[in-house]
Amino acid sequence: MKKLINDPFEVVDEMFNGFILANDHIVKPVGKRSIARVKSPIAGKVGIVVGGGSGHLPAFAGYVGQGMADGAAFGNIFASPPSKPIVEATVAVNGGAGVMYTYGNYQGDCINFDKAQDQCRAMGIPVQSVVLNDDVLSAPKEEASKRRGIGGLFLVWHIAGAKAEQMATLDEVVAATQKANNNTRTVGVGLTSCIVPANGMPTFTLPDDEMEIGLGIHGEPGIKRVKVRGIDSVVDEIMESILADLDYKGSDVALLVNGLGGSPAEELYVVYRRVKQICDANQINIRFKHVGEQVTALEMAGVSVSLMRLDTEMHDLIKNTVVNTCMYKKN
Amino acid sequence: MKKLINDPFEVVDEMFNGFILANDHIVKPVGKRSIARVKSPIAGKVGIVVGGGSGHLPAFAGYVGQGMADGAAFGNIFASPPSKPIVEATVAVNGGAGVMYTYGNYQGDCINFDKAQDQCRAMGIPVQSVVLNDDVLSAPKEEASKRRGIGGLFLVWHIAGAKAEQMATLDEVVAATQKANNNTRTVGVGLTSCIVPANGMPTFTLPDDEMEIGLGIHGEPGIKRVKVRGIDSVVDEIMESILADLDYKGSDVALLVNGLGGSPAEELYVVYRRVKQICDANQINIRFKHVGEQVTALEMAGVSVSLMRLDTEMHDLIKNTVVNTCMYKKN
Amino acid sequence: MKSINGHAVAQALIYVAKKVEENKDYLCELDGEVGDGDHGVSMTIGMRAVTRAMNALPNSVSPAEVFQSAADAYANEVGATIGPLYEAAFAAAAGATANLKELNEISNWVNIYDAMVHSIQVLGKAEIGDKTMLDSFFPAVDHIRILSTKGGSLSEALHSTAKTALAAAVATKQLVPKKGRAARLGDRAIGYQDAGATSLAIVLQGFADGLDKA
Amino acid sequence: MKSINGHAVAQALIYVAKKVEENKDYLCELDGEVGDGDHGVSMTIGMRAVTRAMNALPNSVSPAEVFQSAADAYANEVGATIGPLYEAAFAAAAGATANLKELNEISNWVNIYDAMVHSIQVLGKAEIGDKTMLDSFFPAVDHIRILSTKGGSLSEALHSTAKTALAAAVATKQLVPKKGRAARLGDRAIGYQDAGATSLAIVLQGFADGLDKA
Ligand SMILES: Nc1ncnc2c1ncn2[C@@H]1O[C@H](COP(=O)(O)OP(=O)(O)O)[C@@H](O)[C@H]1O
Ligand SMILES: Nc1ncnc2c1ncn2[C@@H]1O[C@H](COP(=O)(O)OP(=O)(O)O)[C@@H](O)[C@H]1O
Ligand SMILES: [Mg+2]
Ligand SMILES: [Mg+2]
Ligand SMILES: [Mg+2]
Ligand SMILES: [Mg+2]
Repeated sequence: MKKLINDPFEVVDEMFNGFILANDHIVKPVGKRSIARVKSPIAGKVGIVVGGGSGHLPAFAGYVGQGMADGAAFGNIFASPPSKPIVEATVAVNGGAGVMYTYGNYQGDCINFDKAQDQCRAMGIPVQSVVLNDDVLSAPKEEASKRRGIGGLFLVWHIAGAKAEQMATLDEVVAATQKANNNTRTVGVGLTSCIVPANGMPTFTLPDDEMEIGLGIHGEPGIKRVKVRGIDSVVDEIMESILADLDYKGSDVALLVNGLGGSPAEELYVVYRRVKQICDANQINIRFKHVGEQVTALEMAGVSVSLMRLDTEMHDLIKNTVVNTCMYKKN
Repeated sequence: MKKLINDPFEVVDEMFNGFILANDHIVKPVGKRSIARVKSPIAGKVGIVVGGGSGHLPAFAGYVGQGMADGAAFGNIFASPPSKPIVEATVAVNGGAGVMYTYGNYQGDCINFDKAQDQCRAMGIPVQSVVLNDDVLSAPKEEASKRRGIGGLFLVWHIAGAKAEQMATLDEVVAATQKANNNTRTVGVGLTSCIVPANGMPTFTLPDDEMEIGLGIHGEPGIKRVKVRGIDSVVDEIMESILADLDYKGSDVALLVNGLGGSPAEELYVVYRRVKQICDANQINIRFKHVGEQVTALEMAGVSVSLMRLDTEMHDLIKNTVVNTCMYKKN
Repeated sequence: MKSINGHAVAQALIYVAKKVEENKDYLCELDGEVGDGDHGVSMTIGMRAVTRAMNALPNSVSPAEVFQSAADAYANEVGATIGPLYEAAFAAAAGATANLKELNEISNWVNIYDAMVHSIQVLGKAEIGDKTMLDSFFPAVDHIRILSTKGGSLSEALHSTAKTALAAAVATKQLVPKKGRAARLGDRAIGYQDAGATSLAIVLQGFADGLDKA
Repeated sequence: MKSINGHAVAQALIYVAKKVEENKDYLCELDGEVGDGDHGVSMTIGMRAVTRAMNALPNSVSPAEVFQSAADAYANEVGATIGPLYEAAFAAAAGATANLKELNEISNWVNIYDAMVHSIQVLGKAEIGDKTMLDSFFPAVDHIRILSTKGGSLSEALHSTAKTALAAAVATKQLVPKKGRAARLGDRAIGYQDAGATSLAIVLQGFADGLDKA
């Protein structure tokens, strides 16, 4: 196993330590596995707490800072954090206007965030949750609530963070985040698996000439395995699934081409090129775009494409808000 | 070969196309393989042109924008651009105050940039070049001018770009850049090789339990091969080489922990943690720090550490300048 | 098998931890085929925390205190799906042994296992047949309940219960997952043995062996 | 071998391109052991551009125009170290054939190869023994110069010159690199055959075979 680590069971603690040290101008630790913005709590501002398993950086903790999240809880690699660090982050960011949790739809995250929510409500902190489910291929449309959350969170959290920066109420921030989620769709493809450090072996094996379509962000298998082929036709298939699920025609959109970790930026631009062609052909107006690694699965090679349909409010929120988080900045 | 590409010989053109489309608010094409800031030429400002082989994004073209470079030329994968796109970028960014080239010390780059420089001077454009050579292990100290340029360029170009933003003269920008280069040292380690797309095979093979110390950013072998071991002791060796080559004790520094492409951000933070411990032990004051993928070698797994010694001028330049380039932003 | 007091249960849990860690890679492999490949890691992290907690307990500890301490260890360290499920299960075991000093009767273990499996079902909301740890745990509970009506040695009962769990875990191969990550794969997961059902069987086997030694 | 006019040289260059591309992976492999693994790619990109340029030329083209057109193709498409070196070499060949309509004499090719190798040396500043393409090219030039004093067929001369280049390329294994990327490896590069020296031999062999066919 070729990793820049020491004891595989210490990776998360050492990573957490390095993350805090490298971002001490933006965040502070508020527990063994929880962080909050240095300025927290900000009086009157809704606090946004994110989190999930480790291994997805910049998601989730990398988005703590101005314009996105106020706090985060770190889990073990690919494992939801327990409720304790979530509660710690909640308490730290609560500035009196309540706290919103927002995270991807995974059973472990749902259980642990719900537990934290119960505990915090019992402490008198108003907490609401918005669970993200942008992954088109993880369940059919009729069962959309079962879909998991993947790369689209990067777009949705622009809206959430911007709304909260405007000192909106908890209900308003929740409504904007929910609306953003409802308008966001993602499909991903993986070329290789990844290695959970304490496991030491690839999570699954993929022959040299095959790729997985519809996979998530944990190195888990996708919904189907196909032959490796020219990326344009793969992007066509990705976009077909997205466009068939939600009507983007004629709309303004925000767009993410997301690297899963092991694919060079050069290749992500090759993908963006094709995505842009397809958007043009469908009268989809790209108002905001980002190409880069945002929601990763350790060193997995692959890419996901996310589209978020924008109304005027969302358009203005994503365009006009400065973001200055630990791992993502936008002027 | 598992890559998100079509015809391997079309990768660079398709990547260039996607790069332009994704960054059209910051850059414009000024040739088949050359770009300049949308605002170029900026009257009275020294234009900075960077470039080199493709496969290193964000370096080099990713740094075109406010606060760093004004133009860039793209080569084929790991191959210096010919003089033509360099000349195109030079003409596009020349705002009357002259143009500075800055690039890593590789024979191909030196030959092609020098050719472009000759051509542009003949056209009446004042051009100066600063060739970067931060890679400690690529040649002994007595032959430092033979050292190649690797991750340290990310730090050096902060100084260059900031100085040029202040509307300094060409000589002043060159002097500041040269000073930054003289104070910068880098050492890298690689865990895997990488695949040049049109080649289709890993550039070299590394047994599962071995890593290369002192390698560059082209998937080329390093200066020695050692057994894979806990990363702390590898970082110790990296830092020892850097600190033995230049006296950083008691100094203010800017610091980069740079991912070579295939190593997850989580691991880079584990490395930063150790680097910080060593800096603390040596009374080295980290005034600016960045952890992330900046100067990459396609999907190669590995890391490099760069330190730049700061005087007051450099400290203020790097701290106070807003950077808003295609692939790197700093508030 | 001596009298099973709190200390003996704590020692048995330390033995369970050892067995879980020995099976870490195997459990990850099972999880990796259809899930995210971390189940062996999560269980190992949890049981290492349990071991630390056990070593910190006094010899005079009660069985309920032991189980509650194991629950807390899972709660603080593991997360994932399995963390809250085992936390709930150990907390339920603490509830089922409240005020007891010794757990020498088969009926004690019927109550413990029964409380555990039901707490998992309440929290995780899975049904039997959904391809989860319930599918090895419920058959095991049914088995030990029948044995308790027949008399016989506790040691033998725990051993044959663990064997029942293991056989049931193997039988999960034919099931289509409905809960957790594997649910997304549907029919594609047929043929793979459920990781959580398997680790549960390893835990029960660990109890049986660990209590023998205690 | 018919009379070698400009068109024949252009056809020979297209044949060279084919041979270079056939050896792309081999050349990358050689470069990968000690360099950055792209030499076969750079040469292929260059020779593809040369082929496009050759196909655009009229049949009445002069040898010098052919060589200059090949130089321009390298200049615009390749970059790297090898781009300017081959650009310079082809431009030098154009210089050496200025005003000539046919290149039927061995002495023509002595002049061409000699001009090429010297232009490479002037631009690249490598010495003999530095483990570069000079180390296969100079022995080849020495060889054809001797042959030109002896008379004999041009075809045979070009073939035995190419063979000399190839043998010299193989002999670069013993050299310690002093120029280019491989220079950083020093002694570690001993035992590996230089990629640029090898591709030069392939180019010369391509000329010999290509002109036979032309
Ligand atoms: N709702 C549930 N009820 C009971 N057991 C479950 C449930 N969901 C998942 N499991 C069990 O958890 C196991 C996976 O655990 P683990 O890999 O540690 O968690 P995660 O799925 O969060 O990565 C599955 O094999 C299954 O046996
Ligand atoms: N200064 C030089 N003079 C002549 N040939 C050189 C020189 N430097 C390098 N070469 C040749 O170039 C070859 C490498 O070419 P290539 O891989 O295309 O370029 P790069 O080193 O830029 O990747 C070497 O094998 C060597 O034969
Ligand atoms: Mg998990
Ligand atoms: Mg090269
Ligand atoms: Mg799992
Ligand atoms: Mg090369």
